[in-house]
Amino acid sequence: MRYIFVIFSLVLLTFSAGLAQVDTLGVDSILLNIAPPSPISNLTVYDKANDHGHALILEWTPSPDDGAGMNTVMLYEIFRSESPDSPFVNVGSVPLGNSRYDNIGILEKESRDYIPDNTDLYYRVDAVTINPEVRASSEVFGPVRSYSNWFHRGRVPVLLAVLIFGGLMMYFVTVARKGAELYVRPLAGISAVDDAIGRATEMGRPILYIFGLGTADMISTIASFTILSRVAKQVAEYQTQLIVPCYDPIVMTVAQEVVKSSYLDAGHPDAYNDDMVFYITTNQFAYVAAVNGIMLRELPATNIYMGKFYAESLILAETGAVAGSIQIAGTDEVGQLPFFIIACDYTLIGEELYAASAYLGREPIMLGSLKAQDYAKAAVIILSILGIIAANFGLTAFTNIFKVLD
Amino acid sequence: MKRGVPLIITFVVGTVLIFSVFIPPMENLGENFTLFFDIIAVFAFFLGGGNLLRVHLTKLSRRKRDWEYSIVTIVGFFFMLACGLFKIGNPGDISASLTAEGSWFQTIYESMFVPLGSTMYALLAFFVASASYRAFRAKNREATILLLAAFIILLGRTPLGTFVTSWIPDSFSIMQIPNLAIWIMNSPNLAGQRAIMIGIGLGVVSMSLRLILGIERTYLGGDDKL
Amino acid sequence: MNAFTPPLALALVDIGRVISLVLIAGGLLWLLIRAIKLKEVERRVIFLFIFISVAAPILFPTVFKEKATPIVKAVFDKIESLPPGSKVLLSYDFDPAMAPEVQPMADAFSRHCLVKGHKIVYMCLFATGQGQFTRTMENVIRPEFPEKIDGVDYVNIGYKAGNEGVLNVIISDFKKMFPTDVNGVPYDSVEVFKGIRSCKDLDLIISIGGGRPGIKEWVLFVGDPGDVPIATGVAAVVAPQLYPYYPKQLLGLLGGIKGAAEYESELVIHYPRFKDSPTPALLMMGPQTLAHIVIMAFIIIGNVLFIQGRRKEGKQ
Amino acid sequence: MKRSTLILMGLVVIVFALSWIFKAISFHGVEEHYVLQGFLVTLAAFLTLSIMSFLYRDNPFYKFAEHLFVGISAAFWMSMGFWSTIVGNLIPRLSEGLSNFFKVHYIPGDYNIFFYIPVILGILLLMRLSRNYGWISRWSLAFIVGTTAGLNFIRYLRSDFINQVSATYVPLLVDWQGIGHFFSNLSLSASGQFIMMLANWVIFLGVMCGIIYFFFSKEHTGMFGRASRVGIWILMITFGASFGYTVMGRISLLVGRITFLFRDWMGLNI
Repeated sequence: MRYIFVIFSLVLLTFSAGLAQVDTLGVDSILLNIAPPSPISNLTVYDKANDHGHALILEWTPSPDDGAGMNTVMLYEIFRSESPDSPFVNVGSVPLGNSRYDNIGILEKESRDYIPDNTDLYYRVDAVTINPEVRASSEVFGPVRSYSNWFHRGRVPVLLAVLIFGGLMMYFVTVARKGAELYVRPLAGISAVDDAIGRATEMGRPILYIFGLGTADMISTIASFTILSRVAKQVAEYQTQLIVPCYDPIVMTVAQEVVKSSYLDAGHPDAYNDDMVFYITTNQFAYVAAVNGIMLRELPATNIYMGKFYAESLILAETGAVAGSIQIAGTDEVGQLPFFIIACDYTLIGEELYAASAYLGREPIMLGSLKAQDYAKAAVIILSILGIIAANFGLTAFTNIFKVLD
Repeated sequence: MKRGVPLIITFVVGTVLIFSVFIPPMENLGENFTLFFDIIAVFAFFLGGGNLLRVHLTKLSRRKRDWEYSIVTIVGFFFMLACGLFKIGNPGDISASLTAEGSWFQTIYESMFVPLGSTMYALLAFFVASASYRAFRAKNREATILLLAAFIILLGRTPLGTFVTSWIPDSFSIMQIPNLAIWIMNSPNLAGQRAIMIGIGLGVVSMSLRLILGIERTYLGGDDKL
Repeated sequence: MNAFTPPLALALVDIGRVISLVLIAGGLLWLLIRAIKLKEVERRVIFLFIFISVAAPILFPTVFKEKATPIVKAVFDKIESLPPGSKVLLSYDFDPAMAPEVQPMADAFSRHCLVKGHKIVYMCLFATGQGQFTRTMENVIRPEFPEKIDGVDYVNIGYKAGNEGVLNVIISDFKKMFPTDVNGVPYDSVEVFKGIRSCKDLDLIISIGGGRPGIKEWVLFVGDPGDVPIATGVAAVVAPQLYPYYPKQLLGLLGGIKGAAEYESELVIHYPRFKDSPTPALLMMGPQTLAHIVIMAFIIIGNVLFIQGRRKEGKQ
Repeated sequence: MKRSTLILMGLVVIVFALSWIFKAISFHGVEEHYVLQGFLVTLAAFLTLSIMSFLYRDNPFYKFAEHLFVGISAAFWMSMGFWSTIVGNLIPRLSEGLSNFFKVHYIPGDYNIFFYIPVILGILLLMRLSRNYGWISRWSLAFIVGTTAGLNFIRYLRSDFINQVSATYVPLLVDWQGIGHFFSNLSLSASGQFIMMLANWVIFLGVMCGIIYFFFSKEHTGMFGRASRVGIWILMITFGASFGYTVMGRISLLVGRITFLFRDWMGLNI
């Protein structure tokens, strides 16, 4: 019922605004006869916490005429000024039923919406009826100032998490550097890579290495670079052929560098040429079409898919199966994991892909960071158990710790 | 210079961005940095285009296998590029939208780009079927679980699932395929997704830290020797 | 197919239905018998079956009734409960390849918002989403809502490169990223944008898509930090991984063509004026059902082969 | 080339030439450029069928479509990037003259000078083309990686990690009214108390076991090994379920293409 009334009034409002434009004298007489509403009360204005300044929050008790009678308040208009005497400027409005307005300024000084920091400001809120002429102004509130905060208090839990995790990592990296033996469980997908390269050599067929659609900034792509460097090193040693078609130009440049230095490390810098790693196109399906063609024409012995994959995962993996290649995949794209699991011989699941780069490096520092990750997981398990107990006994204080969304 | 400077850049940029989250006046920093990133990416596209041309021109000049098709790629590339950069056939002036109705760019997009892309994507329907036939076999316990879960969900997505199990009484209604399918999606499936996501979340966090601290540096390529 | 279709055509459709069903069922049975005799099915035969099972119900259409599941209903009810004039953002985060699955959702959302009198802001995170908006414009807004005015009832601000970077900006300032709409009208002159400074001022955001950038970015970069209600329509492939976000970070979700079909039928129930509007998703459920059955049949045939093969090995 | 191949190619050419003629006739009077429109629809159908022919085997038609696709798509993104990012976002902040030339709104600002940074980094990236100074491109790369590492670090910690953990806090007892009530109302009804509770228990234990599967630095033996085994089962259910759920979407895509062929190209009234 209330909405119908609102619609009706809005229609009237637009109608009257239209009339006003055509002829200012022709305003409907009903609209002129509205009695002024009661103003709002208890206006308070305060600085918005945890922000970079230039923002204030207004709160008030709504007008008694909010939602009743013909002098119903339609909206509240907010006015601001830098002194109580100079003219007030309308800075925004909210529909009826509201009792709060966040006056958030923008940073361009020329703009009307700019709110200066550390300056006395005065506010006023008008209760406006259907006829914009009929309104009631509140008392002026002020002076009030907007401040910039140097630290976001609401984000303390996140900062704590950052520090704890960073500390753990530093600790284990130092421990690992000192030479402590760290156990790491084997990953089938990683040991399969070595066998697959051997197989390609025996068959005299190339190895196809695919980054997927990741860009150079994605964590999965970066992990994939490390795996590629290992694969390339072995390929260089065995003198097998390597094909790396790329989707992203930046990934291509990096991959060229990675392969080049792997060939150098393996002692065969002359065997490297820039044609091994090449760009195709930055379009998902054009890229897939081209890679499919490569698979059926070059018949690689092994296809390695490491990185970010989307819908193309199954098209690639099934075409690879048709070509009779051994296929090893790894991705952190949860939606595509099922397809790789089903169509490939070995698959690194999510986090395993990142861990793989640490495995292959076998550098103690990398293994140290894995250990830190495991401790964080143990913390998750403990927190979950505590949390679930708390949740079941109605201890909301505990679960609220995690309400750090803003 | 070749390796030290990049490591310092990564460290500084990374740390500044992490701490900007806690310091409200710096909140816009991440925003601007991502704007920068897009601009850099456009330069990279030109790098890619250059490489593409190089690959196909080499293929053409050396008369490698299938060189004839490289002509198609090169012609297609230049034609589309000309249509796009010069807004050929665009009904408006220079400020008009690139994809305005009637421009050559939009016409090529609709009559070539769209059918090619969607057909390639549609091939998935066939591959989903061939993969199910080839790979869903009850070889061991894990494979059987995979197979059963997939089968129940498939059944639950069709009226057939409702039909074959509608006789089951209400007190055992979880055994009705549609209910079971929803239950699997909302419970074990959810648990699995969540476990993977927590793992990935941690992995990303730890990898990011390794990158910022300069522990992970393969992405920078070789050493100064090169 | 409409009320004036001559009886002969109707009979032909029935005959077609029967023939294709017999063809598929017979073929599958034959393959099953071959499987018992340990004969593998060739890949191309599977492809052919899929083609027939999809093509036949398109030629001879069949419509099934759909009932909205709670997760779909949640989105519908949200749009239904917002007061007229609310600001809804529809983001077309998909390309033509994904369109068959999600375009029906985009059109249904547009219909629903416009009929409720909401103001719509259209944008896209995929460059190619622009072209998809044109489809909605031509198929929904112009023919069904000729009275709605560009800039007043809806506005299209188009595409900006930058993936989540774009979201990162508009969460605090729309104008910075989109100084004008696609027609070059400055931000401040667009009626719809009155009172919208950032995403936080929107009443609802709906991302329609399935890839990256998409709904996940919307949740991480806008929904969570800005506390804005977000709903989505996605390709079936990403729907399961979005369940963890429901209902806390995502108020509802349409998964794949089935979700779209449910939404369409809900729309028709509440608004009889849409009875004759196209319902592509509902029509698409016929091929779906048949193709699902064929795929299940092939899983069974594959396992029959596997069991027979193992039995033979056991005997040797 | 074999004779049969030539005959086949000839046939295909004839079919599509005829299609062009028929489509042009059908568009006559409806569209202004009916010959062009007829060609475009025929071309789209030809490309659609060329890609589909890949299912049979690799062939010249597929190769043609593939190479064409690669060429136009590479140029597509270059044009898009140029107009929307360079002209749309960069030029309005750098030069008033260029803004006027491209007819975009110039955005004055005190910090616009900083927008030279990405331009410089972009040019450094292009140094990659130089044999001797290619290494400078690493600076831009370091900037990109540093930026995303910093952004990802916080984002994943907040949204993906902390939120997913807190979402696991599900009530293990649903509508609990005492143990007697629980047993007397025990049923396998989908909306019953037992099934609701079971769902939450599965979520909780499933997540725990799944996480245990991802432990790298502890041997998976004993109790730990058993939990990790359950973890992998849960993952398998997830993968199977996601696969089954996806099929629907894949079929829809094919429906889209086949509808195009039947309705837009062949002109069937469906």
